[in-house]
Amino acid sequence: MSWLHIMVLVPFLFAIIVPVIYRMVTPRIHTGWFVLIVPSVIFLYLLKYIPIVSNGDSVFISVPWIPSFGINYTTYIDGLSLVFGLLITGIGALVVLYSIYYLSKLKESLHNFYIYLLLFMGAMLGLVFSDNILVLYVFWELTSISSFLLIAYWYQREKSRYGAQKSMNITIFGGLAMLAGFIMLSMMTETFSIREIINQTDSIYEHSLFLPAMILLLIGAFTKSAQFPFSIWLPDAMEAPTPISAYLHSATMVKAGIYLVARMTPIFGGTAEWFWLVSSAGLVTLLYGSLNAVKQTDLKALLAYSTISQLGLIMSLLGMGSASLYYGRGDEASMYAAAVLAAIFHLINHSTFKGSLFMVVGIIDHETGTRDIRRLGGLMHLMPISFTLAIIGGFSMAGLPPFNGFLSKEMFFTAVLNASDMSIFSMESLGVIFPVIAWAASVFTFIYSMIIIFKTFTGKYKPKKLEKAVHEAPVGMLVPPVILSSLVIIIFFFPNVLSQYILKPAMGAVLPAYSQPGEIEIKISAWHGWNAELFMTIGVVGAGALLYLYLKKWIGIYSIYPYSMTFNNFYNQGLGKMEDMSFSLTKRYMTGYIRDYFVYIFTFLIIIVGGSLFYFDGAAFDASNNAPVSIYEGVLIISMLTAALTVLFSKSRLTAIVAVGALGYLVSLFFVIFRAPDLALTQLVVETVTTALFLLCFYHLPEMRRKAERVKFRMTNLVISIGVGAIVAILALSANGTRLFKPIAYYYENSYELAGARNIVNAILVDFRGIDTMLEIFVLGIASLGVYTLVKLRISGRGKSERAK
Amino acid sequence: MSLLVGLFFAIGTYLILTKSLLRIILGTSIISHGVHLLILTMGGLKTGGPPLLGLQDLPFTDALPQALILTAIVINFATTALFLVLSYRAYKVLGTDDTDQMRGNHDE
Amino acid sequence: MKEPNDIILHAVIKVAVVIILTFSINLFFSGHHNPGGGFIGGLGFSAALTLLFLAFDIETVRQNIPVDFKVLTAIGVLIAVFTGVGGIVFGEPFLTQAFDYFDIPVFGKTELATAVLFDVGVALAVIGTSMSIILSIGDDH
Amino acid sequence: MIEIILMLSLGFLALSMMATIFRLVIGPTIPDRVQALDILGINLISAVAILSVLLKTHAFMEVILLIGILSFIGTIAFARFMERGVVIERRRHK
Amino acid sequence: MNNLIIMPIIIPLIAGMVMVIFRRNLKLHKILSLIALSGSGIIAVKLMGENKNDGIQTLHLGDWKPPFGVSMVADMFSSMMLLITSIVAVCCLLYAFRSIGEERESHYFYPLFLFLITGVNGSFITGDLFNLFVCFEVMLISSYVLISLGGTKVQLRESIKYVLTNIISSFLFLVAIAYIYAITGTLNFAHLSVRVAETGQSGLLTIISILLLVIFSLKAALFLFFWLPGSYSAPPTAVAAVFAALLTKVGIYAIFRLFTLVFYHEPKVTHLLIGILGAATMILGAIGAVAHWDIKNILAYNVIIGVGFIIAGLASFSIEGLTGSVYYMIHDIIVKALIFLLGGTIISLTGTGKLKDMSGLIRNHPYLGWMFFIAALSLAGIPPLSGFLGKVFITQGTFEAGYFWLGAIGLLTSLMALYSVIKIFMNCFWGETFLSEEMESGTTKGVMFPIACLSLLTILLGLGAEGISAYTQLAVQTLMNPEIYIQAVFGGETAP
Repeated sequence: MSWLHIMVLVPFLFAIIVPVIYRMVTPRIHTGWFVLIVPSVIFLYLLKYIPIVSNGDSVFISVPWIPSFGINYTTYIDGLSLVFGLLITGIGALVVLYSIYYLSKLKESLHNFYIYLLLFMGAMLGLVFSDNILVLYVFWELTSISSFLLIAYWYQREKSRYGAQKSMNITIFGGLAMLAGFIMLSMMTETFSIREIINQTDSIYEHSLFLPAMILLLIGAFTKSAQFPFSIWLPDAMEAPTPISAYLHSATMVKAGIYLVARMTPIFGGTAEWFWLVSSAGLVTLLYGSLNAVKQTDLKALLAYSTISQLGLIMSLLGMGSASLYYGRGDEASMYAAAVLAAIFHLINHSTFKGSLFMVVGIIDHETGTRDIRRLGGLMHLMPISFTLAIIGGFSMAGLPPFNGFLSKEMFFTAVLNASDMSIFSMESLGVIFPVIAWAASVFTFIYSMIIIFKTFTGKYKPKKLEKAVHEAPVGMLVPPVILSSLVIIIFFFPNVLSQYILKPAMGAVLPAYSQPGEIEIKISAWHGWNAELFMTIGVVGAGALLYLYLKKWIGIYSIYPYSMTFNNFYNQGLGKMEDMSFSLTKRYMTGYIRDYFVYIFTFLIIIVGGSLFYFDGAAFDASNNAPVSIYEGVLIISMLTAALTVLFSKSRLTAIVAVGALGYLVSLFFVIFRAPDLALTQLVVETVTTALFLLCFYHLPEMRRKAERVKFRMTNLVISIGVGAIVAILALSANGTRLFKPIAYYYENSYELAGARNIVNAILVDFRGIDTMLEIFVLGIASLGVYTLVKLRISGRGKSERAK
Repeated sequence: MSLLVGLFFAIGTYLILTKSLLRIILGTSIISHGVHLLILTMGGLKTGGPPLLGLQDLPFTDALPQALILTAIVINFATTALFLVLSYRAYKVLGTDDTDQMRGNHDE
Repeated sequence: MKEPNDIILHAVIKVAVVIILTFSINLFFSGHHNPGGGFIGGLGFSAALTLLFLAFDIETVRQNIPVDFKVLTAIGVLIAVFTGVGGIVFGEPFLTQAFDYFDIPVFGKTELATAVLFDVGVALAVIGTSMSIILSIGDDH
Repeated sequence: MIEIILMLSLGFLALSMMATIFRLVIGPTIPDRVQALDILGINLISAVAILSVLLKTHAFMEVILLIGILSFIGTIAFARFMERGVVIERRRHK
Repeated sequence: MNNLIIMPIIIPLIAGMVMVIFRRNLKLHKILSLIALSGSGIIAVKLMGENKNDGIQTLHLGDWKPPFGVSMVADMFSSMMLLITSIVAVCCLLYAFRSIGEERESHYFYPLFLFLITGVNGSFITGDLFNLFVCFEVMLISSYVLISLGGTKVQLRESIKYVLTNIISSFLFLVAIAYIYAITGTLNFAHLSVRVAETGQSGLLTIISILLLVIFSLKAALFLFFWLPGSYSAPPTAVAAVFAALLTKVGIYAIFRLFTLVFYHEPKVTHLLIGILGAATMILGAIGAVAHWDIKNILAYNVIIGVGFIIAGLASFSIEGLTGSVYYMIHDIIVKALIFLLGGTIISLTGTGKLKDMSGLIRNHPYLGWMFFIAALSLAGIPPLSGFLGKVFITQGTFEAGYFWLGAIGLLTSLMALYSVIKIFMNCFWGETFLSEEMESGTTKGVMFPIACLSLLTILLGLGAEGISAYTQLAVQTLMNPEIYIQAVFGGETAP
């Protein structure tokens, strides 16, 4: 176990002691201060890997977990996981700091909050550093669970619970799909290690499971990253406390899907299916998110949709970048490889500006008591710092200079333009869609960014609609967004530092061809001449500004689209319908009526066994083993049948009982004929006692009411009973005709020598199969206890028990 | 014999599928006879003398099925006794021997 | 209800019970070589007891035979199990029965088998069971 | 010769049994049925006895005795039941 | 020869009978039952050790040669089942100490509980078809008594259904035994296997194996589970938990034993049928679980889902699938007991099983709530809890057998299972708290310990799956290679 493993485990371990700390310090110090140590330490620790990784090296340390099945807790650090690790801990530290001021130390149950948070942090770190796909899956589900808990942090609220359940349903569904994909992957390659799978990539292209595995994995990734149409959980997840939204639902957890796609690109990338699935899902999501974001009135919902849209952007970049693998190396390969770089770059940028925006929205919520755009406005003068932060974040998101969003947006345009020129994967005809969608989505991105900034901070201040007197947030709450905003600007001015040390190693992890430094030269620059990208940006700004100004005129279009056609509605209706239908279905067959159950059981028996009889043609009649029937036996049989039929048709209890008794006696006579004296004895006595019991128990009951049952009822009974009888008889005849072996019973004929007994049956009972007899009297004993307790013990009603007499 | 057993099963099954608890129990009784006869049949019928050594020199019938039936009879007796008392109590407590009225509420 | 007059019944049954008891003991011991054995013997025994209960009433019989039949069942099962455990004690597999022939005065050459002990357990258990079932139900009315 | 007679008597016994069962089934009163059951027991005893002779075995002696005992007990139980309405009394003299 | 094997049967048996003799001394009952169950647990551990070192352990009762006497066989699979049975039984017993009430205690509750375990243990170790029937009956008749112990209306009503269903299935079992005896002339599993293999599994034998499958399906609640929801909701919590954990598993065990040891020659028919049944069971179970808003019902349907899922592993009939099944079975026994105990505790706290009538319990019972959460996750096979590995391997097994639909259904139903139990969690523990501690109709005092033990176990089994991997692999190896079993039973001699 190396330090690296311990670093992943530290959050979990710390989560265990959080309640203790909470109990010790609560009224005096905010628990968050202690928790803050964890991400900070890990962040600092991870920094030391930057030089290693930027040299093109990677770190691989394995600790056995379930080595028998090849499941090992393997940590693997390369550029990609390092980027994520830094994001998780870096943003994590800021979020913890922010939460210290956001959540009251007196009113909230902070220990729960921080336990969940640490759980999530650990899970996320484990996810990105894990090389074993099953271990990755373990952490993957843990993130879903901790997200569930965090969303429902205010569990008293109905909406929180709803959102939590929704996110859980969808992400766990995705997780299961991904698990299936992983299993297929390991079946193809006989290993659970991602690195080994990558080494075998060539051999699995032709495998029939290749495509299913890919699709299943992508379902997992798309659900986690809220790609269309699985995105519906993300807006509802905004019921979580804002620090959580900033952390999980914009910066880290939703990027786990991105991570997965990036991780799997070396395996699946370079194929048309992967290219199309990833990039088209990304583009559709990009458009869908940006379109929907514009119509939102809740600031967090707006940010949620913007997150969806941005995730789509990153996803599509990864998809386009995967084309690079098709070419391997060379100019074209590096052209598309730039898309991957852009994806990772935007990933970081998005974390910075979106994190900061979430925090600003949290501040607004905290200070005004609402996030509803319609009730906000004119906060510019009251909250100047927040306003500045919002401008930085918003402009960056809109893709304006001098903020980092501009750079990655430009690179995105480059990528789509490159993609549209592609000559593979049928892009010749369909490629033109890419830039169009990208541009349109960017326009809407611009619009909603403006809405965040200007609808809240400019316009008229509406104090009447607010519950509190508004003022600027405490310093502590402002520090984290300020740090993030400064990063937004710093990255704009020094993108190549980031590129050199972090982005390129990460790209190397996605595209193994570029895993060594110096393989490719991509320079990120703010100015690259009057090219198509720039014109696109200018167009975005122009069209966006126009549309924003006349927002009121066209916003009505949104209401045309009926709610009933949204996926959200499908989910809700589907869930409701599923419960209702399940209930009615279950109720239909689980009638609680024992006859129905027997009808099922016997019908099933007839169908299955009868069916297999037919299928195997197993009925084999062989009369040679059948004993001849003498007259006397014939009479006996007829008597027995008469008795049995009497039971069937008798109207009185007594007759029926007596007839069964008579039947029993006749059977014992049969035993005599078949040379079984012991049986005859036993049968006689048992029959007597049984009949006596019948009489004792049932004589005092009123006469049977023979209700005229419907013909259908009787016919069903008749058919089923004949079926059962026939099957038993046919099988008996066949079995009787197919005696394949000599029974083992010949052995017992030496019972006198072996067991000192002349009565073979008795010898078998007490000696050869003594255990049967032992257990048989045991059963008898239990039955007598049962009869006793049934008669004596009568606990009436529920709970409070009182003994009758 | 096999046919007889089949008939026993058919009659027993029919009884089990009726509504009256008593008839159901009687049905199980008849089936149990059927089962015992079946085991005996499957052991081979009338192929020898009683499984007692020293009586005669004939080959013996297969003694194992007889032992099995004995065990089965006893176990069946225990079960039937318990079931009888159970249904008797159920009749007393629930006030009916009609299984149709023993459905019970689903949400209980 | 008129006062019962059971003199004949009582007289007959007292004799019959003894006969049946003897017969059932015979059945029990003959079981090793002839039809019969623990189960039938036990049932016969309990049939005799049932006759007693029929002729007299539960309380009276209980006073004269102060046995808790459930305990009797338990003891019977335990005896059966312990004959098996005996095998373990002697390093044999569970339920290994032993038998041998001894010359006992009066009886002559007699076979003594642990299987008989096992059967005693069976018989006791059967007596206990059947009686406690009958009594439980009889008690209920 | 003896075999034929035995077979014949078996046949008669069977007929008798059928008749008894008929009585058992149609009743109409309980004493009728009890009687029938008792006769059935006796029939059984005879049948087993004849069968033993036929099979040349004394393995079924116990069976015969047992049937006798059971039928005895059964008759007494029924008699008691008809007299008192209860088979086993809890306590006779209060 | 190894007399240890019989111990798990006779220890609880003797202890229970001693308790019957000393009926009034309830303290003795408690102590003895604890000793007996832990004793059989220790023996199971010992057996596992011997299995690992010396292979399959056998005991030919009465020292009769294999096919003639009854053989008891403890292979790794059985021994593991024995151990896990003891563990779960001890936990439920501890729960019963605090919850079952003096009336039931003085009416032979503890002896009956032990007898139930006797039957279960017996079914796990017997090597003989008819003895399996007898052991089943021991188990069933104890369960009849336990389920009706108390004689409340619901109990009587549901136990009638339960008893009747099982009586029928027992009859059918005897019928099948008769057929098998007629055809093969033997009852010993190993001998059966030899003889079936010798002639090839003819059509008739396959039909009879299918008949046996139907019978065990009734017991295992595989597809024919109609009796289950009602009867598992009637008895007291501790009993319901043991039922949920063990009874269906015995049926499953029997299916495993037969279809890996004897009837393994026609997997394209029998095992496919098993798979279809498993799939149908999972689907119907999942539908039932989502449908209800009542704790007991939801949990009962979850038992059914579990059955279907374990069976899916057998259907695949591959090493992976069986490994998964073994893991999942162990997991399922533990977690089903756990969640039934939790559900029962909730019901005793709130006095109702209806989800809509409860809310916000977590404020006063955080530990209960979190353990329920863990149990719920574990139930659905969420990693790293105990169900995870089983789920992975069963899915892989079904995939490798080409039954992709089966694996997919398994995964989807596990999602639905999760949904149904999380529904309980959200409605019962979350939301506004309106039930103050004084208003509760029960308490959690004393019952938390067994629950905590089982929760811990499910976590440990997940994280420490490696710890038992050597054992599961051995178990699977035996299941996949009938020769090992046969060899052990006959001790090298050829079967007659």
